[in-house]
Amino acid sequence: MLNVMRAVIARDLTLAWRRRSDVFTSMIFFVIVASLFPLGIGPEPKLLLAIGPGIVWVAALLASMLALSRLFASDYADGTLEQMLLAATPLSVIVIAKVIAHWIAANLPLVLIAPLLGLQFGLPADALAVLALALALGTPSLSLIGAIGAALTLGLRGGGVLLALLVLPLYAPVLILGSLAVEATAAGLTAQPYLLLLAALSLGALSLAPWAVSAALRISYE
Amino acid sequence: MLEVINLTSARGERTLFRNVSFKLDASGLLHVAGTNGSGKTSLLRILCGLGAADAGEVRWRGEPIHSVREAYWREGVYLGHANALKDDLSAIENLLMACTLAGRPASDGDAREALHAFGLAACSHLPVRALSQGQKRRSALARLALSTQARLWILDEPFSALDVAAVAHLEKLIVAYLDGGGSVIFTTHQDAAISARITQRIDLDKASVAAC
Amino acid sequence: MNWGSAGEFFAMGGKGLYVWGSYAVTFLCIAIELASLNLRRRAAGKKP
Amino acid sequence: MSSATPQTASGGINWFKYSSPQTFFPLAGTLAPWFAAIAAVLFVAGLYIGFFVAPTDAQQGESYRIIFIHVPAAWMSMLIYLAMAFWAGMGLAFNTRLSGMMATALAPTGALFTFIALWTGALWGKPTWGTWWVWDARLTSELLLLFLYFGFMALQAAMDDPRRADKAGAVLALVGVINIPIIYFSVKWWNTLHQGASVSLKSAPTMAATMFTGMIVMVFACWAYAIAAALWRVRCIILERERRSEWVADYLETQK
Repeated sequence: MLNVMRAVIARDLTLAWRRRSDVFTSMIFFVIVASLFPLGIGPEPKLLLAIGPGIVWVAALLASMLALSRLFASDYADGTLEQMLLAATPLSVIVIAKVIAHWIAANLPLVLIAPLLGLQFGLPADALAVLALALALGTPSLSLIGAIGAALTLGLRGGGVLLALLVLPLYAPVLILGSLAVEATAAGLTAQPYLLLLAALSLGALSLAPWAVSAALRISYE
Repeated sequence: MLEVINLTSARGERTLFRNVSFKLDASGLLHVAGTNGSGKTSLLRILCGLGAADAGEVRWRGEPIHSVREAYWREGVYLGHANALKDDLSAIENLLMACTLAGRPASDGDAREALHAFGLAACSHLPVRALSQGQKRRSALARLALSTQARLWILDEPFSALDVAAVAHLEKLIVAYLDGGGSVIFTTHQDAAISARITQRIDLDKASVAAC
Repeated sequence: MNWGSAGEFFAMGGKGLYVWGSYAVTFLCIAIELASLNLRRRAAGKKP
Repeated sequence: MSSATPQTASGGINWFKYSSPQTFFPLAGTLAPWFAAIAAVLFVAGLYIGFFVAPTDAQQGESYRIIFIHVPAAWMSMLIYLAMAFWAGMGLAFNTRLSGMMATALAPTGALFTFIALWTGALWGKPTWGTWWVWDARLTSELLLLFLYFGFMALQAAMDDPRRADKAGAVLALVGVINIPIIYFSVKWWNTLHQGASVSLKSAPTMAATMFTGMIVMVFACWAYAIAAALWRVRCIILERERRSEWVADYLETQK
């Protein structure tokens, strides 16, 4: 069981490495979206500081969602996903492995670059640290819930927009808690409760999402 | 081994086939015949547990396949029209991955040997997108050389896009596998030499099951 | 009986716009849904 | 299809008999008008109580009367989503086609009630707080619920094969129903922590007895209406999906 997970993670990471440009494009998208807001709102530092956490989180959410199409789409197109459905190990295990690999390839870069963006909004150092930590705790549930949406919309026309419509309402709690965590730190309060809740959401998603993703994948192939 | 009872499948308004029943035991070679669109691929997908039938049941060792799932898939190999190869991975990487997924991890040496047998020794390290259609099909089929412990092969048009040497090698593989007690279900439009070994034939156009 | 006259009833204590706006849209939505159901039922019945 | 009602060993009606679309179709046909009639009567009664019996509210004057449609609609939007998830779960578990059809039939009515709840909430907010849209915890989660409904309907509309649409919708509805409490509480924290709850729809004004009965009557009216609408729509879905079978052709003949 574990060597299959290791093999799937290694495979997906090699694929992501050989398509490095995809990883950079979603990172650059994240930076661009986050940088657009000040152009629309104005450079006034106090205002930017107030809305900074929310904007970085919304941008991270959108970048993470755009990367979801890379999760199953190419495997669906070339038939490898079919072989995963017919594998000797349970599909949920393979799904967890794929989501871990997807998280490393797509969301980890966002977590690493987010503090840099936080500087644009004048966030203090401790808020930047909490921003990275909150993103690290929150993005796993984004990937897991997003994987459900990606599996459900497999092979459908208009998949991208439909995926956003399915998944964004479910992202609301993570967005709220993540922004609250950073705002609390920026205001000098403790962010611990929000970080704990983010971790709880991710663990909850880790326990439920694989079942839903496997069911959705099997449905897409029936 | 594999038992199919009154399998019926419809595509939207049209019924593809109705009440298909047969039993396939060790060393059985079943040929599924029928014109294009007669539901051959749908039947194979239902047999391997990917598709769902409107009615009827597929049993493996007496148990319905949706209740034995992973155990059935460990003992089965399905090769569809798609080659199931990642373009960015090399032929050998794809082959090793396929074997790991099937629950029978292969060593580098065995994989290279399987590819060599299919005449792919030279290009086994190239990314698959650099290969021709025939070479891709052969690297997909190379997996069969490493799946001899499996009890059931389900092959959809295995002989398509293959040159004479590859067809001969594939037939040799199938014959050896049948002699080893494995059972095979396949579809083809070419009249391959393997047809001498066919034990059963299903013609989906006439939905008749005939022992040969 | 809360209302002296019909006029008072429709004025709704100066808040008529909001109260009648809400109820009007509610019954409009219900009417639209029933109409669409009727159309769909007729369409479902017509095709051979 | 056996015409006699199959009696189970315990003598009760075999409810699985009604799980096939063909036997459920006439049943829905007879029940729907009754529920519609009940809904109409209750609507009239509820509105009468709401406007002619319930007194004027001390603080809000007359605008509080919007509550007689806002609260029932909000409750119904939640209840229908739960019912949808229930039927979806049944469809996945027992692989019965009718359950999937029922879930699909409920979705538009649920979305309708959510929209009504949002619209009436906005119109209630304007005279009370001077703004059309109030970022109140309940209204915001109602808005997210509306997106969940649209997601469900859009997913099902994007699929040609009805069987796949039912099952995919079922997975989405079940995932959604698990997320509703999470969304509600996180929005509640978000609301209280940001503005310190300065702006939120206080629970209904101190409820005089007649106000409460008026609202409850309206809740049952909406409930009966939702059932009638769902039953009518499920009949349409059955006709559309069972086009191939001969019992539909026979039925349509009798309708000419």
